[in-house]
Amino acid sequence: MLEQSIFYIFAAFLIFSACMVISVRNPVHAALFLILSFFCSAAIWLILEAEFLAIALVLVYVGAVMVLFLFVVMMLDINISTLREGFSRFLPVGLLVAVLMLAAMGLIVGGGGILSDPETGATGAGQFEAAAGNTRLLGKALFTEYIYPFEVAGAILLVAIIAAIGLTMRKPRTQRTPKPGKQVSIKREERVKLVNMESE
Amino acid sequence: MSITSEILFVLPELALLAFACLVLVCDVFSKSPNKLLTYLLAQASLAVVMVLVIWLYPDERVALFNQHFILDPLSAVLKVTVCAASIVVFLYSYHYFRQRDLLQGEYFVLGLFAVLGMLVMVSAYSMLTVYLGLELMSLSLYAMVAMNKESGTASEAAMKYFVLGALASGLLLYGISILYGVTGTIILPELAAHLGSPVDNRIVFLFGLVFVVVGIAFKLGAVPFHSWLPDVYEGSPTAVTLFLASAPKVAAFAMAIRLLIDGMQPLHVDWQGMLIVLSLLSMAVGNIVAISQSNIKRMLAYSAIAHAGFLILGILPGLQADQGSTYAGALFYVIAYVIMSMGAFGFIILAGRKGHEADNLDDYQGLADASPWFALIMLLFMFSLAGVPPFLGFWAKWYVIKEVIAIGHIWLAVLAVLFSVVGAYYYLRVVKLMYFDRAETAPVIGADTQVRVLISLNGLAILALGFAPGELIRICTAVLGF
Amino acid sequence: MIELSEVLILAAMLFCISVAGIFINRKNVIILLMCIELMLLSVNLNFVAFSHFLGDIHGQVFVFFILTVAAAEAAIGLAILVVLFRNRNTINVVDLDTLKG
Amino acid sequence: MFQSLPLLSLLIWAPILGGIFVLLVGSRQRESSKLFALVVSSLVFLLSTLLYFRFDTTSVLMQFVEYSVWIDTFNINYHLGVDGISVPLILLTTFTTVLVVIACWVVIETRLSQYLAAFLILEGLMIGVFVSLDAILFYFFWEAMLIPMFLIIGVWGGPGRIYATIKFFLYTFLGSVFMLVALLYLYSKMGSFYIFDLYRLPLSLAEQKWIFIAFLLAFAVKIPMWPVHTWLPDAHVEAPTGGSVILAAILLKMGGYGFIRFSLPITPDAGAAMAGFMIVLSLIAIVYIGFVALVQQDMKKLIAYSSVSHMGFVTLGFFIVFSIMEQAGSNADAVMGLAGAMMQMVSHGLISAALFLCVGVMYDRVHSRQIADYGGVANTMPVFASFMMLFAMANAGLPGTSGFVGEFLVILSSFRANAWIAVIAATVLILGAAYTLWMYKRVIFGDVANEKVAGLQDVSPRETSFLLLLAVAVLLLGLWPAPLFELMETTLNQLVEHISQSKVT
Amino acid sequence: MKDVYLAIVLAPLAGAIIAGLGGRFIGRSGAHWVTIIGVGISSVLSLFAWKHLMFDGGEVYNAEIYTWLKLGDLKFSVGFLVDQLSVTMMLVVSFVSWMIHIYTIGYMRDDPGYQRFFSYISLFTFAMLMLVMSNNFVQLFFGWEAVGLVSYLLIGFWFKRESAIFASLKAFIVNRIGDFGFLIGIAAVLMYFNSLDYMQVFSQAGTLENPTLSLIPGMEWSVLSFICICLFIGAMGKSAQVPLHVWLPDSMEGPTPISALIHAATMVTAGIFMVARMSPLYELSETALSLILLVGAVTAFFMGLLGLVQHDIKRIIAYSTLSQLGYMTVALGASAYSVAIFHLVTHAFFKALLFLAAGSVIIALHHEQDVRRMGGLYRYMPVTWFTALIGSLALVGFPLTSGFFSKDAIIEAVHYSQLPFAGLAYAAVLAGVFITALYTFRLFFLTFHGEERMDRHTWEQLGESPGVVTFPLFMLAIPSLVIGAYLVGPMVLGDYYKDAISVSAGHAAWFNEMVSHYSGAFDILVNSWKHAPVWLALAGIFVAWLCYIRYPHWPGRIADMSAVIYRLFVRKFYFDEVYQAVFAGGARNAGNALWQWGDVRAIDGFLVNGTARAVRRFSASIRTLQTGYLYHYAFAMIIGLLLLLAVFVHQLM
Repeated sequence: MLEQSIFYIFAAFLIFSACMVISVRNPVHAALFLILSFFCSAAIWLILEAEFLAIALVLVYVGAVMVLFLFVVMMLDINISTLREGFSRFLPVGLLVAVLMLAAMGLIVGGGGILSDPETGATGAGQFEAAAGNTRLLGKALFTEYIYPFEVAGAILLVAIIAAIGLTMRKPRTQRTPKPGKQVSIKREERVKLVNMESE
Repeated sequence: MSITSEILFVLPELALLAFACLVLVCDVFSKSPNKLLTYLLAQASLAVVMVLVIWLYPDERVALFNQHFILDPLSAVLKVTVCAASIVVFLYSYHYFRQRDLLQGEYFVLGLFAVLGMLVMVSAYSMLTVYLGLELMSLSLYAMVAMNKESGTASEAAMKYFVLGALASGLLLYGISILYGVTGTIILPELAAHLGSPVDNRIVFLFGLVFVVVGIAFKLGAVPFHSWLPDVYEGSPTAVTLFLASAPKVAAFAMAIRLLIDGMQPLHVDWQGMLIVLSLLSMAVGNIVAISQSNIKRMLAYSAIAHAGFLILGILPGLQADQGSTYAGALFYVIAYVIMSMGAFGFIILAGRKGHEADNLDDYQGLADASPWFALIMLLFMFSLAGVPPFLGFWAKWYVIKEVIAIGHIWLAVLAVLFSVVGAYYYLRVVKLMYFDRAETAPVIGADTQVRVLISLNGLAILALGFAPGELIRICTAVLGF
Repeated sequence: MIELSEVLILAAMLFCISVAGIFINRKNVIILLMCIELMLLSVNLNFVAFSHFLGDIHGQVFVFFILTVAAAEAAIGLAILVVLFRNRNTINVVDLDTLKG
Repeated sequence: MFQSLPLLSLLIWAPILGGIFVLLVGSRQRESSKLFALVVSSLVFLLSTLLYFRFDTTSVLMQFVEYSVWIDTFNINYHLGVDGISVPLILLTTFTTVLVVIACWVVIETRLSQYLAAFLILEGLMIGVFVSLDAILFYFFWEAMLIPMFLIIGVWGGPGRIYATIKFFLYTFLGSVFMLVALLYLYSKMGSFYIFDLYRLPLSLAEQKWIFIAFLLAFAVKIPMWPVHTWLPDAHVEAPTGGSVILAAILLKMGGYGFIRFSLPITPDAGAAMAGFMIVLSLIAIVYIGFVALVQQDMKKLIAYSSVSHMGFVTLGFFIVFSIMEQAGSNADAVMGLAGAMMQMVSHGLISAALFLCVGVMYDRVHSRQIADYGGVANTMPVFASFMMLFAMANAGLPGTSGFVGEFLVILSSFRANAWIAVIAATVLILGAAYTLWMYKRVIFGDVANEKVAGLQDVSPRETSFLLLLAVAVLLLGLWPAPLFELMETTLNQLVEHISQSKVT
Repeated sequence: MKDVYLAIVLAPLAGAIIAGLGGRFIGRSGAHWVTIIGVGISSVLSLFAWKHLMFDGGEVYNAEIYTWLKLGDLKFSVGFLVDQLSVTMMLVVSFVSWMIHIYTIGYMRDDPGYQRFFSYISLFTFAMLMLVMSNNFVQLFFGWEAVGLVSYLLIGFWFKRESAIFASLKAFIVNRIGDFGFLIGIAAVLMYFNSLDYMQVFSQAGTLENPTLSLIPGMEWSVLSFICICLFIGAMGKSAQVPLHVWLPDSMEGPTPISALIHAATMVTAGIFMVARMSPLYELSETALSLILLVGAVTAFFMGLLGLVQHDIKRIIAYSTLSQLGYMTVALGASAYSVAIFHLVTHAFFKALLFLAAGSVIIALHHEQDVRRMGGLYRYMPVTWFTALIGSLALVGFPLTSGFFSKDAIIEAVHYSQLPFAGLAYAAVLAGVFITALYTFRLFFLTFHGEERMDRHTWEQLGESPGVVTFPLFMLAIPSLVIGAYLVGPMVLGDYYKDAISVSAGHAAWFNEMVSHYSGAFDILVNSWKHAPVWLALAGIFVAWLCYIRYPHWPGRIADMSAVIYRLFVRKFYFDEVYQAVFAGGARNAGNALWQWGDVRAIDGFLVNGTARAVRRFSASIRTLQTGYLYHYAFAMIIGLLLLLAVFVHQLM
């Protein structure tokens, strides 16, 4: 029961902050609300026995990704006032579609009976291997069963690095700048070539 | 099988990864402004990978790495296609960027990573590897689109591509999560086994399936998940457009095959219905909208949408070898399309030069007078894309329609050919511009010899394959026998 | 005890909010990137919930990969954003309409 | 020495290779490329006459058969052969190409080598259509043909050429894709594309009807039947003379050939069921188009419309066969309709080619095709006027010319089907004469109408040569058509025998 | 004999080809020599053939020359049937043609198209001989159309003249209307007899007396009547019977020799010949015979009336030709085929004579053809005057002349006919005699007698025509005078034709009656005053004398008094106007309507271009859906997702 109420509280916060993310006009605020939603989810994940992931979420997302976001938001000198214009006529239709979609999804995922395996059933939680902790299980799977995807994920990160650098790095200046030191130390032989020609 | 022996089978991917890193390092330390070393190394790596793939050509299906990886003849063929297409693309790209003083070593590095992503997708046997391969490819491509940092349209295109791509992969992931939730597995054959047993929550499967199909449709560029495609094709540097239009199609096709057929063949009837809708919409919208385009890249983009429709049509039969209908038509189609579209986009590169992108249809006016040979080559591409014999494109359409008829959807075949007639119109328009119109200033072909030779070979290949498609058809049918 | 369907509905809501965010927002591209993060979060929630209720660790492994990819995605997205801003001096979604038709 | 020659392959590939050769080397060698093209086309014509001389008219089998595997996966083969239906059309093709090459000799100024190449390639493809025994091979040539024709009209055509050529392409393309679907459907039932396998395939009536309609769309557009004929006047008007000639002489015949090679034998029951419909369409073409032709102001358009009207006889001849068999029960009577239709195809090939060449001769001098721009040409071009008189009369179906034979036989046999059909069809006697001769009168007769006409030069030896060739052919076939019928008879008998048997299971 | 017959046919053809293709090389005299020799050969050989058949007891020749076309059991050949009927025609045709060839030398002396002309008339001779010698329908049709072609070419010979080329086109098309019926007839013959060979058809004719066919549901027609009527429609076209007569007067636009040859003596009688040739068929259909009788009577009477008001010398003779053709047709209707042919023969001579005489006048007056500008020519052109007089008398049927015998026989035959309309026809032919006399002598008096109304310049140069012109006049005048008396016995009442013409017993009343009265040509002559026609003819001549010699102002007054009728006559019963408006105009309007509304608007405008336009518009409009806005794209994707969900998932719920 307690578990459930905690879940509901965080769920409510999560929904609220998600709504705020998409509706506030100031991107900085949005980012902050996004951080809030990450926290809430992390909490819910804890309830769902995904301890390592919950921590990772906070560390990786809040600690790195969101900071990156904030950094970019700050760095780009965005004129907030132009962003302050309201939503358009499109909003009601958009919301309607979102609600419709939610209804469509809710009808199915909320209907229960998703888990087809009669042993685990839809009602009770399955059991992880009791002996091992979550992190250990995860780590073991990751480095044995998932070694191939793991490598690919590494490549993805590498791509992200290359791409980010490649895109944001400006070209080195190619303009020619005079180098007085070299200019001064030039010798005559290097610039003038004497050629003997027969007279005609 | 131990990991060390398994590694042998992923040798191409590993080699590519290693090469990519090598190219990266070389690029960083290379001072040369024309990046020749980077380029040659990249080409060499693709060639090596191709050789490795062929060397490792499997005689049976081998599932490795806890079934995250599959090596089967299909994957080998697709990998070869991907590598070959990429080699051609790199050749064009090198010419293109050098001519415009936009050469960046990262381009080739990212390109190699994109190819790696495609190889992963082609060989994916679990939903996770499909996803990772997809992301590896997509992320590289997003960055490649934005590679021309000075161009506003390129960055706009990249942004759109990125946002919509992320949305699509989000949808795909959601579908995957549902499928995982229902079956408890992310391994495709296990998924198929689950789906094969009678279940009472079929509706949830379908729910997940819809999201997966959307993800596939996005990558293929099927209507209504196509909207990124024209903008991205138009906005990207032509060399990148050429890339987007070639190898990733193969990967997307592989993704569709892996997910729908390896993973969800039991839901054949259901995804067939969805694909029918998608393919009809794609053929209709693609062909019709292409008519009113004035930018050739955009026009070809819409034509790509239409071709995606046809490709999807070819996937419809699924794998019912016992009934004599397979998706071999789609396989043939995708290979044929890659060859043709490389020609068509390559031609835009050929016709353009620095300061003149030749991406307007009107730029082709009077080309037949100025350079009859290349106009002829373009004519081959256009008629081939329109599906007129004696070119490769005809056999592609022919094969797909044959399979569609074999599964009894004759009305679908009729609609498909009708749309291809509509489509013929805009291909003819290009021919018309080149041959029937006169330009005040004759267009000049400014490309170097390599590109000239390449495009000529490409055109002749289309003609030759049009006359002798038998071997390719045989390969396409043979690899499905596993 | 939490029901599976409760979590799934929560995830679905989150998903819909993020999707709505993508097509309602017409001002700021950064918000779009955030919406994408939100969407991946909802998917992760799904996976975690399934993993929990199935008693199967693979779901969590998947989440791990998604987190990785999401981070990479964010990096590239922001990089593109920066390039875009440098070229256009705007990140207004409405202004991204030179390519159309 | 000729016994082992792969004659049909030679006929297909010799012109194509010749065309490619001209294309590659010709742009700098204007004169020699002309000569080369003439030599190639003449050689091909001579080769094709071998077909005639070595054809065994008593055999019902395909002759000169060549077979090799093309795409083994789907049992698609490079399978060639000819029978009494195809030989006349092949001869017509090779003959006409020679004429076209001569006709363009000095007239085409731009890109001559490409022009010649297009025609040579076209020739090979057209022969390919007539000799293919594999449905896909047939389709392959059938469609490929569109490309050179598209270019010929588009590059060397008149001011409205772009509209015309795109219309031509899309119209015919639209028609043929349905045929492709039908062929693939047949394959899905039969597992073979060999035409004679398809003949043997039992089909239900409903299937036959659908297949028939699909074929109809392809062939009706090509031949062309009312109401899908409107591409033809445009294409003809805009095409260069050679294009018009080939279009009228051969391309239209493809539709007829398709009917007789595919529609009739593959779907005989549907043919019987829909014969009434087809006959009505044919009659509409004959009469309606006759009236339309009457009021044309453009000579080429007029001849184009007259082609539509004349091709109405071809379809009429094909489909009265069913009514005759139904009524009289005698196959022998039905053969006459088919033979008449075949004759009409050959003869129309010659006559319309001749008329288009005549218009071309005038166009080259005056650069107008409008009837109103002429008048009194006979004063300045008497020899030409005589030639054109002959062809005009042939077009009007005067006995003694080839134009008469086909129409005559079709009318005679259509009377067996229904007297009314004959009555309506026979109106061509009046209408044909009216539109042809009215045009002739306005163009050739009368006093010299304007300075351009006054300054006309009579036909040159080159022009005389092709007009004379055609005149001889037209008269020969008119006065002694027996050899042609001897050529076709066995095949047609066999065909009628075949279609008289129901395929419904 | 085969070679002889072949030579008869081919000699003119060879002449035509040489003169036509080689005209430039052989020159003018070469052209006329080669053609005259060609036709001369066939003339002489025809005479020989005639003799062979008539006197030497030669066999009727019926054989094929070569197979034109063969399909299964069906064989279409080119072959000759030379029997008494055809040999007569051959003789007439080749002889008249020969004379006209000679005459042409003079008439066309100054024409630039000299060689062409000779080529045409030789070609005509060939075609006409093919027609009459044919032993089957195909060849008949070939000759039938070929003579039409040459007629077309010759009417439009002076192709610079608008009126000439119009007339030629009209002639061809009107003839084609006839041929239309003819072809249907042939088709019916083939269907019911399964052969197109005369002998095979005739031998089966009896079997078809009863079968019927139904063209309009509910109406059963006798097959034979249908065939006969269809064939007769062809004859109506060729022999210019009402209502297909309109082309013949206009055909006078051609040079006079061909008016004589084609439009008087030979081609126009092809229809008469054809019906006679088909007598075994026609004898079995009273319906057809009645129709023929009616058409002939109408033509004979009404066309004669029109001759009264014409002013063109050739047109007057043309209307008389129409009228005389009507007589022949009436004879056919009365089953008096032999009489019809008899009249055909005599008419060929005297009408050719009249035309040539008229031509002679025209030459003398420098191509003036209006009788109002002639007069008193007998002083200057005695030979022409004399021969024209003989021709005129023959035409009106004056006793002793050939026309007397033939026309009288027709009137007699009609008198005894039992068919419906026979009474009417009898009245018409009797009245026709008076009218014929009236217009013939009107012409004669106006031309040769009375005031000299030509202009002064012409008058000064008046003179007799040269020998090449007058020689044929003489040559034709002789038969015009004597041939009737010579032939009336054997041809009408004897068994001249043997089996070539068959008359059924039921229709032979006239024959029996006439045979019972007959006692030799001289006897007829002596008793001629007992016959009404002779008096009618004399009355006609007298009235003509009154009106045009004695009281020249009368005609004008009469015209004023009966203005309406006069106008009706002058406008030729408005046939041309009505045809022009209804058929020519109608066809053109129909063509325009079908073209503009059917092809241009409905098919091309709406269906073809309309589709293209719709696609293009649709394209342009859905193109705008691609707005370029990210949110729209995302929205579209979500909508797509929702739709897929709705369709494929929720249908299960």
